[in-house]
Amino acid sequence: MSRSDFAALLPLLIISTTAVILMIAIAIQRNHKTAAVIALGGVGAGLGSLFFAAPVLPRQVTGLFILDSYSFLYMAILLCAAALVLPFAYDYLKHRHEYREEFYVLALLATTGAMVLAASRNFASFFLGLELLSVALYALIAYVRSESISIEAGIKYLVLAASSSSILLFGLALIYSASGSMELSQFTAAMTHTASHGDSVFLVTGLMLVLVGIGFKLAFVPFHLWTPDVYEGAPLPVTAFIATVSKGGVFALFLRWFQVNSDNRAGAAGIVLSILAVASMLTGNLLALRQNNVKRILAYSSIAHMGYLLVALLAGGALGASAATYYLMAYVVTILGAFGVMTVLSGPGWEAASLDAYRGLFWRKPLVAAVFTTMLLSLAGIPLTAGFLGKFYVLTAGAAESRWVLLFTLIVSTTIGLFYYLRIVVVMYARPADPGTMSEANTLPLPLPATIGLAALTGLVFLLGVYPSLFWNAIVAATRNLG
Amino acid sequence: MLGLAGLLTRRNLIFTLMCVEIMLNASGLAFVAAGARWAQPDGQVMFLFILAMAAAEVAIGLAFVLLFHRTQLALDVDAASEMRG
Amino acid sequence: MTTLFYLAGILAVVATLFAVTRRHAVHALLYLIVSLLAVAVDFFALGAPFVAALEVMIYAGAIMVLFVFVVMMLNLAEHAMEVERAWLKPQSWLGPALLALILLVELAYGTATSPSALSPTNSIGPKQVGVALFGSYWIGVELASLLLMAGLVGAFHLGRHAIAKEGEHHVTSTDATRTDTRSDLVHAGSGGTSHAA
Amino acid sequence: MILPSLVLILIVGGIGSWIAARRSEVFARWIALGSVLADLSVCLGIWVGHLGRSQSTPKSWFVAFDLAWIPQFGIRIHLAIDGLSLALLLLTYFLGIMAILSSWTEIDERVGFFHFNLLWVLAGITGVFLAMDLFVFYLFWELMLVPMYFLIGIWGHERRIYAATKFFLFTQLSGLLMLVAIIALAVLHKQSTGIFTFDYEQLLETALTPRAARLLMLGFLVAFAVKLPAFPFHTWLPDAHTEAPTAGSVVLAGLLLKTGAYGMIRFVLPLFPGPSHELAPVLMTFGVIGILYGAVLAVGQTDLKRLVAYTSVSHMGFVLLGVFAGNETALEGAVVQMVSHGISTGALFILAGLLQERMHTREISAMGGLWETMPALSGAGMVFAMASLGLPGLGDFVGEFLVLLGAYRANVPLTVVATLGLLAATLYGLRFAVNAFQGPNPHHWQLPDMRPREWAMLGLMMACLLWIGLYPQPVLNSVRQSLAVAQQSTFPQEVVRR
Amino acid sequence: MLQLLWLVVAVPFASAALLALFGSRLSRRVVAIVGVGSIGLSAFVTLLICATFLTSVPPNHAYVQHLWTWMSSGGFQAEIAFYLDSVSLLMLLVVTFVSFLIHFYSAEYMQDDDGYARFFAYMNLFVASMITLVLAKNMLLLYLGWEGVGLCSFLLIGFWYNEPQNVRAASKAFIVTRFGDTAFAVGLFLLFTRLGTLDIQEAMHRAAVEWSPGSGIAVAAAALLLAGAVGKSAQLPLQTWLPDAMAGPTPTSALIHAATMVTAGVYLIARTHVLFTLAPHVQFLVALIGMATMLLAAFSAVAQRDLKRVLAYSTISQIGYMFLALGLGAWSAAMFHLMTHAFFKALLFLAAGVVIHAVHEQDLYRMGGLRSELRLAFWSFLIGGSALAGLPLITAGFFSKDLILWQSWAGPNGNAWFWTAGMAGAMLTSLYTFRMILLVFYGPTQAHVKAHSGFAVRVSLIVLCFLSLVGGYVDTPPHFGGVPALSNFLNGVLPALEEVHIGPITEIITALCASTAFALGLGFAYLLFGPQRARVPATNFVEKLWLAGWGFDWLYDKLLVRPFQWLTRKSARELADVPINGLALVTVFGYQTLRRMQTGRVRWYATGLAMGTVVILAIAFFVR
Repeated sequence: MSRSDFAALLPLLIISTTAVILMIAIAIQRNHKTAAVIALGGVGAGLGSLFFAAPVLPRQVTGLFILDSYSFLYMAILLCAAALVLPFAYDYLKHRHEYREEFYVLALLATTGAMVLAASRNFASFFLGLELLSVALYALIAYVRSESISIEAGIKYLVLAASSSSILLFGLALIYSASGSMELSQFTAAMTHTASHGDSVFLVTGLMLVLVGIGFKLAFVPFHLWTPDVYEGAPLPVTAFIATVSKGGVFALFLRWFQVNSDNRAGAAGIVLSILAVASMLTGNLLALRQNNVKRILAYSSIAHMGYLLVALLAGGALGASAATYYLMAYVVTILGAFGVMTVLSGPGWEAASLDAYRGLFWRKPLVAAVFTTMLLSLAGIPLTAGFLGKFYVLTAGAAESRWVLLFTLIVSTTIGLFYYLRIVVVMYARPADPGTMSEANTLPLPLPATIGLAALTGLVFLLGVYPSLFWNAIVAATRNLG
Repeated sequence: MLGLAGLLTRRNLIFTLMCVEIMLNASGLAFVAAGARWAQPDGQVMFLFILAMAAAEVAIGLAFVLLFHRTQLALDVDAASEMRG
Repeated sequence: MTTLFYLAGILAVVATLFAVTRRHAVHALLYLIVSLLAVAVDFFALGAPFVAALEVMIYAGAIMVLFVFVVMMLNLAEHAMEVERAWLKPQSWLGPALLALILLVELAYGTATSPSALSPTNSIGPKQVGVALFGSYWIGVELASLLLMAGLVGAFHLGRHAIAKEGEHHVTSTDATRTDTRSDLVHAGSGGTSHAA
Repeated sequence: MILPSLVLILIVGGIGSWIAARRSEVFARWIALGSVLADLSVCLGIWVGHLGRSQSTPKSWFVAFDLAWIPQFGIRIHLAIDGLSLALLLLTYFLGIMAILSSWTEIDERVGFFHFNLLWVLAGITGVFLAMDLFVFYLFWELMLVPMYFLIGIWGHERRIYAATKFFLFTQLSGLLMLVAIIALAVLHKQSTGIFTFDYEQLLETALTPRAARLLMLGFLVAFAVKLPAFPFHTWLPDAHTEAPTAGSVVLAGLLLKTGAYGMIRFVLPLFPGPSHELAPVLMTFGVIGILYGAVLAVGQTDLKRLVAYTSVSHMGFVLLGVFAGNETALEGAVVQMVSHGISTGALFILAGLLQERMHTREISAMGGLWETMPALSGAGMVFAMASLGLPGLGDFVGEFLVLLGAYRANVPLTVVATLGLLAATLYGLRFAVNAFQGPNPHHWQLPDMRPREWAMLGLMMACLLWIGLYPQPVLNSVRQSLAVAQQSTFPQEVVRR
Repeated sequence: MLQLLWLVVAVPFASAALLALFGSRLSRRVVAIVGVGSIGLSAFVTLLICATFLTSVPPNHAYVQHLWTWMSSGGFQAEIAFYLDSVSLLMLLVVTFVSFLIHFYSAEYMQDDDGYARFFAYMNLFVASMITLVLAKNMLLLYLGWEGVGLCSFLLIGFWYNEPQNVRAASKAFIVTRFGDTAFAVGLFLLFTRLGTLDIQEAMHRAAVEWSPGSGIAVAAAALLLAGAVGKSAQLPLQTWLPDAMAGPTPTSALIHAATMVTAGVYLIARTHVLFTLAPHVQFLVALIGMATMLLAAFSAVAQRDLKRVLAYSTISQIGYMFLALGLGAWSAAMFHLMTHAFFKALLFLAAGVVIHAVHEQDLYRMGGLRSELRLAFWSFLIGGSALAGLPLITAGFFSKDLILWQSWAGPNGNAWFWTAGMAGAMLTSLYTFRMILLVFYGPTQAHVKAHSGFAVRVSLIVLCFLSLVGGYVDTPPHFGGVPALSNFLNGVLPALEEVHIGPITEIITALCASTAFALGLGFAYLLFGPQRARVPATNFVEKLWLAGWGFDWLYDKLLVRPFQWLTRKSARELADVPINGLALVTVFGYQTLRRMQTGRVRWYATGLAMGTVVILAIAFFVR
């Protein structure tokens, strides 16, 4: 292993090492603040090391990793997301009677898993990254053990994720058995196939099973059933984590190895993916239509957003990957902001998940409400926010490749989606129904770390929405050699 | 397949976990078989990783079993349907 | 070799079938162990003796013991059997079985239309596996250890007495890990696998 | 820098008045008023400066502004103003002032946020009228929706949420279709020329297959038809107009609807001359259906604002008819109709607002004989009702007449049917004027008549209507050149019969 | 002097605006001075202009005053420009002078009304619009005036807005005339599209050159204009609004619904006579309409109980005469009758106003014996009525009507039917006129006089009496002096009628017949309604039918009003919303279906996973 290999792996190493250090630190002395600072420091160092390691790119380390600008870009996104989740988690845990420190260990491990996914090029690293992410998430979801819904969510996630993993593994085994190679590039190769005969049946079957596994993680319809329950049951920071880091990591891999281009559009996978995209967009938005739990709404909306991402991916071409990446970036920032607001509004022992908790928010906390509105509008894709440009890029990518059916579905479902985002907004701007009920939240001052985080996210949402060139060039550079 | 069927059928959480194990094992078997086909050790390596993952999985899974048993005094997975809709 | 493979395969399937359908957890577990052993034989037949050994030791040994332990500890009463019987009515398993059958057919179709994946192969010994493991897959090993660490920490956190609920222990208390059965079990499980690594 | 400053003044003014409202509400109102006035004076300045300009140079903007924004997609902040934009901008600021004045006493809670939204809507509208980059156009197009949504959703009447949501969903869905069409157009342009651009002038030269052109045109058209609103897409309008606060109704009816017509003139006709020509008879038919349908429904309404809202549907049918009639007369008539409808309907909404402020009801049946107690207000109501029913001498007549005159040349039967709209207009106009202000006063209303502020507002609007009604030439002259471009691209064979 | 023409319009407009805006703050005196004075000024200027016009005839016998370009767009150009020729001058004189007199009368008559300023504002606006109509150089400006007078008519009928039936009558008038206006507007489109201009003279010129007589286009154009004229002039089938319009103040009825506005249709047809000449069928239709209206309205007038309604039907009937004349091509005769009619009908209305004011009663059967107490009114009625009925030689009405009757026989389009009908009409006219006079002024006294008229009223009445008597001498037939001054004056614009049917019936016979008809009517009236007869309102079916104006209202109500009301009621709840709501319902249904999938059970979720796998595998296998 050369120095540059080491340098290239540095981000991964730093994060995992931080996890270990943190565990040792916990063993020595339990301190919430210290733990949080260590974790944040580790993530910060990881981010820094990205720049440090950038000159050695692109680099293939052993057979497992490919470290290039693309994986680094995604690592950066993941690390940023993690860095932003942590302050919210800190505030959140501060109000909980619970051992808090392990949270950071698990979060760091999960982040590592996601980063591994972003960089992997082999079945083994794919699988290990995925499982690292999943296993850490099992515990994170049920982290607040006093909540029965958390446990329930944990169990559901565990059982389903393990099942989907085994399906995925079976698929991997099939592909391996058909091709004799454990390279992830087999996916790309397999996508050109239709199940005609011979090995290609193995390949296609395997690919479909892999798609089930990935689809489960990204919550494509019909593998989405877990999403709302887990989102609802998991503690808010964990929900945010699932929505951003977990999905981001899996998507990074998905995007890289499931590149759709003119060669493989006719393949079975392309068609299946198109169907999944349409189903996800419609189902997600429909399901969110009349929910009364904001977490569930965001869960369902995440299904739809994954559908949009799939559209970008299916558009393929030079634009598709860039558009998908940009969209993901926008989505991560936005959804973090949304969950951040929810975290900020949650009090000790309860979460601001019910729609009623937001009634008249604007008249109590105008700034928080404005931030939340911004996030919701960004999710809905209203101009000047990140979400709009994301959607714009997706549409452009789709139009460039003439994926009209997908685009049309996207538009229709976006409109449906608008309805429930607006519902939340309406509730926020409505007159407070009963001023007495919300007095607890009224008195709660805004915690500093979360405030900083929210400010940063709001800034990012607007920056992404108004001046995309800043990021777009980097994204294009990173994704150029993919498509 | 059987594991999956079991997963769908059994309501006892322990059985559910067992079924998951069966499925994982089957995947492992598939990997080893594939590795054997190409005469590569990679399949077995994969199996090892699967093994490790299964262990971790079971550890957390059983922790859940205990936790769940403690809160619900039963192992009925269908009882864990507080959240729906 | 092939005969052995198929014999053991059939045994594995039958045993798994029993494992899934038995009402008593311990019985089911025992069937499962049989099934795992049969799979180990399969591994052997496929020319993977090292993995076969591991299957026996870790799967059949460690992990299943873990299950048994939990089952025993929870001390499922007899009435649970009645409940199980009620839960296992035809209408409750018919659908899933059907679904599984369809999936099986599809996979079988896939397999049947392709050339047989099974061909007599030369055996791959522990050495080759070890070389691969610590050669090209060393990072994988590290990741697996991280994975186990995640499992460990998670299980440790979840299995701990829920202090928050009782509210007896304040969060600042650096409560020493209670060496109860559960954490032992966790250690046993992870210990076994790390040994394998 | 003049053009971006038009938008910026409003945006900054909006934020300013939001902040200022924490100290003093009156101050916030003045800030809002001041910023709109500033814009108005800027526009007037441009107008005066270019009034005498010769019309020989087509397609040259009075003022333009161009700044690269997202170079990867060739998106530029390209703003430009010509006669058409200018006329509509003047209308925008005029009605903006009216909207602020009309909410002077009506809105008494969250004043700052109200003006913030109001000014941002105006900013969005300004942008729509200025943008010469299709992406930027879409941006502003959407930008004006959100604050409008808040205006309706927060300060509206009883069913405000329903109305606001309906409004938003309708416009958003159609807007997204337009966005796709815009993008597709840009992509096609790129495929044929290799240049990625959203610039209006460059996209004008895109070569399109007839099929592509038709589809893209429909994408644009749907957005504009919803906003206009043309017949089958109009159902958001009565709800939104009825539930919005007065200022919201004024801006909605007076300005937002105009953006739809503007879009048709500016984009649909020049960008897709072929399909526009093809579809013109269909669209004219829809226009005529809208005229009659809106009028008939207006007659049947019991809610004053709803009645006025349906008259808008009817009037906008004239605009649609005029835009696609394909000759200069009709097109210019459509623009005059846009301007004067903005004023007359705006005034009717203000009147309805004044009545509601005094009576706390909008039901026509609860009114009657108001002349007795509020002669001035009732007189004003009579004037605007007459304008709305197309009395010659007031603005709407000029527009409607020119539209019909032009449309007659294109399609006789349709025009004859459309003329029946004038008859139906009589019915709703009288229903408004007679049932509210005349007849006995069964409820014994004793209400204060107009205050000086209200007088000034309505008087000014009356004067404007009279001016347009008797001397619309300045408006016609200033928009002629812009319209000629649109008209000649689509209907080149339509030579004026002499 | 002719340059002052614009003042004739501008002064009433200005004073209307002034009174509308500030009227409520001005004293009644000031209002009266402004309101009446402005019209007086107008009339004065008109007089000056008339003098100039007569003394130094402008080139082409017409004077054009161009003010500004109204609108100009894509080849279409309309100007705010006035056109003065002999016809418009005649109209202008009639309008300004009659208006002035009626204003003068109203200054006193409306003294006690709350809406004094409002009244004068409306009236001034009306005069301004009417003058615009008369002077308009192009059709569009004419249309502006046309609609303007319609508006004022509406406003004035509903002047006492507190009475629901007044408001209803006003709306009815507006809507019914709007029917005609709509057709008129279409006519304008047609004319412009085919002729490329709306300038009246230019258009007529082009039409004469480009269109062949009897061509479809000419017929269409003429028919459309006719529809407009029919609406405004309350001819069949749009006559129903006028009787109801009597709800307005009496001076309004005198000015708008008798003397000026309702004759605008006649003016319009006279103005565009070229078109009608080109479309003989339509012209014949004009005559038919005129004849039918004249007779039907006359019958209705016989049965009316309301004093003003009698006059209203009489107005309809007289305009029918004018239409008859127009239809026969006797343009000058129509204008002549228009002028005389303006005088005597204004007189009758004003006198009726005095009566109504005096007894606060409009029902003929509740009046009677007012001869001695309301001497001036009685004489006015007598003179006006005689003029209306055509008392030979000494009244204006005789000459004008005689001219029409003669030309209905002698004109190129005339025939015996028209002539006979005209005679019958004359007889009926005489009948209802004297019925009215007999019922009001003779017989037992039933109502008591509560108020007496003052100076202004008296002066107005006397002047009008004078005009009603001598107004006819401007155009006397050959046998009665033979000074066709008016016809000659108008001939520059309106072609004279050549007399072709001079056969057994000569003009003198016609005049004798007309006189006989007058006498017959008078006789019947005396027999049927004389002071010796019991005063019982009509009860039999025919009379009821007449009373109800031949049931047109009933018919329209059933045929148009009710279906339309039904339509609006039905459609008030947005139909176009149905598909939208359906879509929303489908969406919600989708939501609920999908939501049911989220059972919260792990096993179900796992099933979902399995099913998904099955499905996508199936897709992958079967889609190639």
